[in-house]
Amino acid sequence: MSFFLTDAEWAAITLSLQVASLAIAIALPPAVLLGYVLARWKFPGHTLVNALVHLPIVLPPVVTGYVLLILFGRQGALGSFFADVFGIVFAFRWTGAALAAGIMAFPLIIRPVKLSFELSDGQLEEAAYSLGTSRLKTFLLITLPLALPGILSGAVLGFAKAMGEFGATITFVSNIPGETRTLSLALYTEMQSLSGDAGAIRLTVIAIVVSISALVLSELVSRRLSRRLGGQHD
Amino acid sequence: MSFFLTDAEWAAITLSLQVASLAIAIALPPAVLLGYVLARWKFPGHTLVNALVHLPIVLPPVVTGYVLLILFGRQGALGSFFADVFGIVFAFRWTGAALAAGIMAFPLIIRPVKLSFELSDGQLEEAAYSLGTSRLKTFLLITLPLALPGILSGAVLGFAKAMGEFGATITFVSNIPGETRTLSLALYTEMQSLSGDAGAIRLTVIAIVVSISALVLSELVSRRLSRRLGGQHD
Amino acid sequence: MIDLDISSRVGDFSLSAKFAVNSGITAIFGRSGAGKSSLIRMIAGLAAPDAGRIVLAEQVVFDRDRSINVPIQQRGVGMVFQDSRLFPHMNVERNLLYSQWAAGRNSGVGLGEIAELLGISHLLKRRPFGLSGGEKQRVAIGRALLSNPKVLVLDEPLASLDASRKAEILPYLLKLKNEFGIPMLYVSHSLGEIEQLADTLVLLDQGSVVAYGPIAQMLSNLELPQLVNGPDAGSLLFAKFSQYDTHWQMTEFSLEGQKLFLPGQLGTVGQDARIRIKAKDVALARKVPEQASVRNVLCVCIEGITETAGPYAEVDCRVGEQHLRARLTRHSVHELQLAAGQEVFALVKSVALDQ
Amino acid sequence: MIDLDISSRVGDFSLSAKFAVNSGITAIFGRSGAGKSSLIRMIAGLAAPDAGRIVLAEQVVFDRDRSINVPIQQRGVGMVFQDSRLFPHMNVERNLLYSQWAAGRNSGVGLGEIAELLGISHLLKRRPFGLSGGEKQRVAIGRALLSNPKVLVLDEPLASLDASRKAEILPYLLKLKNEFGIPMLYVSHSLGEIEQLADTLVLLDQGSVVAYGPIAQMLSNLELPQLVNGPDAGSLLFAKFSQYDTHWQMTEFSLEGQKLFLPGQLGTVGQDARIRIKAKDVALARKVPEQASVRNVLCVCIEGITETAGPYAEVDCRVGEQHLRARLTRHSVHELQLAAGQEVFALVKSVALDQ
Amino acid sequence: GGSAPSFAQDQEHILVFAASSLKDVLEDAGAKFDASHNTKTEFSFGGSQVVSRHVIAGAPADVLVTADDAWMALAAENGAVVNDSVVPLASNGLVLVGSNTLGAAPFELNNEALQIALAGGRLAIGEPETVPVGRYGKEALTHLGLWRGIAHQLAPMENVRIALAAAARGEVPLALVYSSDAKSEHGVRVVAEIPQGSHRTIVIPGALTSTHSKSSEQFMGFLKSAEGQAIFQAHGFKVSGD
Ligand SMILES: Nc1ncnc2c1ncn2[C@@H]1O[C@H](COP(=O)(O)OP(=O)(O)OP(=O)(O)O)[C@@H](O)[C@H]1O
Ligand SMILES: Nc1ncnc2c1ncn2[C@@H]1O[C@H](COP(=O)(O)OP(=O)(O)OP(=O)(O)O)[C@@H](O)[C@H]1O
Ligand SMILES: [Mg+2]
Ligand SMILES: [Mg+2]
Repeated sequence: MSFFLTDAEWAAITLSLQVASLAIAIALPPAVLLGYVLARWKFPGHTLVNALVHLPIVLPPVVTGYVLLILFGRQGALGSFFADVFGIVFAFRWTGAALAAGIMAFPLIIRPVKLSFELSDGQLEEAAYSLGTSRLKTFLLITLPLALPGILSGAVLGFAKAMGEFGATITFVSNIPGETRTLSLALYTEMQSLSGDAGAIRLTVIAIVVSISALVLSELVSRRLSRRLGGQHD
Repeated sequence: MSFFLTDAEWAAITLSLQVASLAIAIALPPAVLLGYVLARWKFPGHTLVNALVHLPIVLPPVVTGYVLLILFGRQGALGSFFADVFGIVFAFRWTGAALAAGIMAFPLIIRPVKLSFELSDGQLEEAAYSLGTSRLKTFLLITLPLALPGILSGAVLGFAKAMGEFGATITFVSNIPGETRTLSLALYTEMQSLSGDAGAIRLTVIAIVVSISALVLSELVSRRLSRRLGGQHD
Repeated sequence: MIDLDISSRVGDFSLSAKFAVNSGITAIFGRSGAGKSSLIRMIAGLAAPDAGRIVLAEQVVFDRDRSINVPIQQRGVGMVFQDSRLFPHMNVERNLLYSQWAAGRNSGVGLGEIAELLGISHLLKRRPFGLSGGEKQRVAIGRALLSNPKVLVLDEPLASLDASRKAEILPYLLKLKNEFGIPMLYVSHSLGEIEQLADTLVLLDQGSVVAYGPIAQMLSNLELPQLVNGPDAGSLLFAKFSQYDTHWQMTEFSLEGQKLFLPGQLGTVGQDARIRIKAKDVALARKVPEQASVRNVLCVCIEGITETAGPYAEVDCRVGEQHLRARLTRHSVHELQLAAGQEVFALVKSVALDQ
Repeated sequence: MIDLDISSRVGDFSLSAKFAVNSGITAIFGRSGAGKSSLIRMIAGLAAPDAGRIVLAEQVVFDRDRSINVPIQQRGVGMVFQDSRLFPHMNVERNLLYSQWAAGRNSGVGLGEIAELLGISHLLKRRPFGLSGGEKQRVAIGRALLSNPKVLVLDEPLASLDASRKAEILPYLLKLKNEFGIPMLYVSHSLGEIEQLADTLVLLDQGSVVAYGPIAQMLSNLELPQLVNGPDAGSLLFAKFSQYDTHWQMTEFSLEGQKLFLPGQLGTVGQDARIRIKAKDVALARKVPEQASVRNVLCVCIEGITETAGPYAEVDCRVGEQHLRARLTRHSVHELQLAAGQEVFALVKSVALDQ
Repeated sequence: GGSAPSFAQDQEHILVFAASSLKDVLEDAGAKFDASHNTKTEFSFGGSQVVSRHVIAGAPADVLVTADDAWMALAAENGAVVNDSVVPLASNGLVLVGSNTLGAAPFELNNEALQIALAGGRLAIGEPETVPVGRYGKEALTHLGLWRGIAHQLAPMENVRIALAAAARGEVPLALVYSSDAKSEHGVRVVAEIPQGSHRTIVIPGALTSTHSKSSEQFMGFLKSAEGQAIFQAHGFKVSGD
């Protein structure tokens, strides 16, 4: 492949995959937990939280990116906290791109997750309780595996979003080659060129091929996992 | 309210709601159909179609917008077809904004929809067949209502996306006050201006309030509908 | 009604069935896992066999060789599933009337009548969620009945019902057969139900049809008792209604020239009746007992005695043209010195008879 | 074992129950929709009553006034649900062993033994999807048994099983009670099962406990027959094993100084036994019949005769200290001129007895 | 970051934050500079607002180049760029281009001619409030007394590239773009020049950031050198020597 792809393109591809994977790793656990809470618990403000979860897609990505820049920038409250305590810097780093992509993907992940927790009716959990497993264990052994199709569905959707994320990313971590210039940003940059569409079209094709391959792969993996753990369809 | 909101803001709000509603109306029926097909039918290329559906979120919105401009512009193949045959013009019109938002929302709608078709196991359809209803009627009377939680979940997610859509919209139909300047575009415009953050913050608050209200409302409506038609939880 | 010869394989389980039965009620009987549900799914059109053909009510609905596979909607099969499969998003009434408003079928019987019979009138406005197990099953039965089926297929419909509810519904199913002429396929593991309902019995074991035939013949089949669990084996006798005594509320039947008394008014003069007598309810005596409450004493002729390895002996007797089986202990057979060819008296406590 | 006084309301349905029962097997009996499942859900801790208290095995597990509500995990209740509720994402073996690997519970019985008994050894590697109705229920029973419960709660566990499978599992449940001393709550609508299993009977009707008490007492309760559907009413008699005749394979019991014969070897010398005799299986005679296969002739004393509106009369008899009921036709009562105080002979065909 | 592709170790990296509209010219200059220096010049492109905000927020940039004065001034105000390093690198003019597909022809710039040329269509322009080319365009059209007549016939675009593309494809009959842009797109032709005096001079300011590296000073020098200015000229920009 690297015969046909330039170094810069190759860098953008690996960076995109890396960013999207980290984004999902960051966003999935809280999405699953919050999805469960929203699906199964009733509490005051439930509907509000449910709506607030959608904020990252309701606002223009630039706004989200800007808010991230303010919060997680070098001078930002959270940014300096993470830098001082964990030594993690987000600003203008690929980790920041992953953070942005994860946050933008969050609402997309949580919806199918929540849905699949809603659709299972708790009867199997009752059986598990009666067999002596605690709430936590039951969640891990019964509820979670049964919600797997939804979790994987959300993860695939979120992964796609993370691959394509652009507005929040460029606003938060800029468009630095090799560090934050993902395939999406590279494509955007190429589109700014006045010297013709060739580069942009080339990158569009690359972005499509890479993303679709990644999606097909994740779809296959998730279908297999689903079949193994979910067992609804043998 | 109009005491406190400027005319331009007011116009952007109503336009956003109008655009998002039309976007959902455009995107929902094909998403439901394709979701059903992908969930229940096996055919060669299934996995590929499944992945291709994600294209609008995998690519940077500007690319999608640009492609829309090429296809649905006055000179575009589809654009001139719609203009000649149906008298519908998309270019630089709010209908175009709705088209862009609908296309961007499509992948977000189809995922939960597909998921909920996957999760119902066809046993109730068997019962309906045995009672004499055709495949189509069974789909409409049994399958569809039972998938309602997923359809509504997808619709809410899609609506949120449509409210926030920005990149494809500005690229395709530009940023014309009163015609295509939705809340998102207004907010973007405000954010980019040199004249300070005050206007941007004001618009951000407006965007959040409007979107969250719309989401809370749609959540309430969908929960009620779900309860009435789905009946899983009484 | 049904003529089939099919074979099919799912996982480790293979099913092969070949039988032909006429109208009336056909019972499919077999142990758990024998393949009863699988078989009726193929008959109804919910699954396709790997090979073979199915003829249902004179119509070839499936033929692998000729690539015929009539869809379930056109087979006119009303199904009651083992799990009730009510539509959760409709109330009980909408469920019951589903095939009327959704498929435009019109049933000869009314909603009110069925709901009353099944004891679900008070549930009409409820959703299936929260109904008790038996309530769900009753609604499912009602829904199938109201779909005006050409053939009714029931998969253990009464298993979750209490005896008195069962006793109420059984006669109704009989009435459906007799008055509306709806043939039925009835899956059950209760020989009691089957004896009361069925005209034909198909015996399934480990995926194969072991035997099938008219119920009376099947019930006096010697191999049957082992398969169908001893205590329920018995004989079916055909008798004629002769008169009803209103004071004592007893019905007199004539059976091969002899008299049988059953409590209750059980028919009209000249009508045919079938009377089931469990082998274990029949005692034999060489003399007619005096001053005993045993009302029914039939003069029978011993045809043969089969001693089992256990404590029992099966004594086959003839009453005129019909057969009656008695199950005694070997000890009794020995004490009474019973032997084939003897004329003895069969004692049946009247109330031990069922119709 | 259980002492409760609770009330609850869901929708239109209100349940109120107050009873105390001791260890052994307690049957909860009632018609479909009577509230059986609702009641045991509260006892198990799956639902909370609106008011009242529940004491389970000496522990207060629920008390509304003192805000006690022990979670189900700590109640030690093994449940078999009306719908089997197997975990679809685990194979049968993982399902069976769930409480061992997931909750660290250790049962005294082994997987192999249970699987063998329930006839599911060949299914261990299968997923629940595709199991037949009865297979699922057997796995569910096994899963509960293997969870080492303090109390076993079974909601119509045998309804979907065939008679021979039932007949195999019932003694095993008895064994669990006798050998492991596991108390059970057993929901059933089959009086036959209950009579064979239960020590105590709780009768539920339309959400209220109509009566409860020791099974023998309940079965000779006059109101019971109407509730429990006529044909199954009967008496329970306590007898002692006296000897076994190996040649004829007959067991002799002594009942209040008289003899009773049952086929098969049914115990060891001196052991207590309980014998169930259906009222409809008892005939009365003023003379001992001669040369008849009726082995069991008990000398009884008529205590009272209740004529019903129908063709029947219930005749209550005393055998020593115990009660035996016979159901005759009014006609027979009249013909034999039976009356309270008379000494008569109760004829019970030996094989009509069950243990 | 662990993801950065490996370059020769001894090369020095220069990171330039620049307005997207300068992509072609700056990449050209960067390549020529690298060829004669042991450097690797890289660019992060975005809107002028985005890149200047990033530099203010402490982005690891060495050089900032914006498409107009205002955003550079903001960066200078915030001390993000070295104040006395701010220099105009080139300047630009404005033109109206017409769509070749719609058969555009040059015209005299007045209200009537403009309306005729638009023929009911829209004028693509950079967003007048935010995008520099839009801001200059609005200033010029206002000055020429044309703004009121077409204010509701605009198609404000997010960047000049899209405006140009819209004209090239015939989606709009006219677009107002930099004169430097007009050269590279074959689908359009210049139909009217906007007089220089109708708007402030369009300068392309460049500056060293407060955290710039040594070799970036050389790069800035290169851009101001005759060789650098020639590159700007070749891409259609005006340079001070003109
Ligand atoms: N998909 C499958 N894969 C493997 N075996 C299967 C599958 N589906 C059904 N079987 C097996 O086929 C056999 C017959 O099942 P079926 O449901 O027809 O039994 P049944 O006679 O209706 O039993 P029950 O009385 O318990 O309902 C069972 O042993 C079951 O495990
Ligand atoms: N959520 C609810 N709303 C209204 N009524 C309910 C609800 N849940 C249960 N019921 C009613 O409570 C009654 C008792 O139900 P339950 O399941 O306890 O009956 P059951 O005795 O177990 O019957 P079966 O033998 O048929 O299983 C039923 O009539 C049922 O309709
Ligand atoms: Mg079955
Ligand atoms: Mg129940």
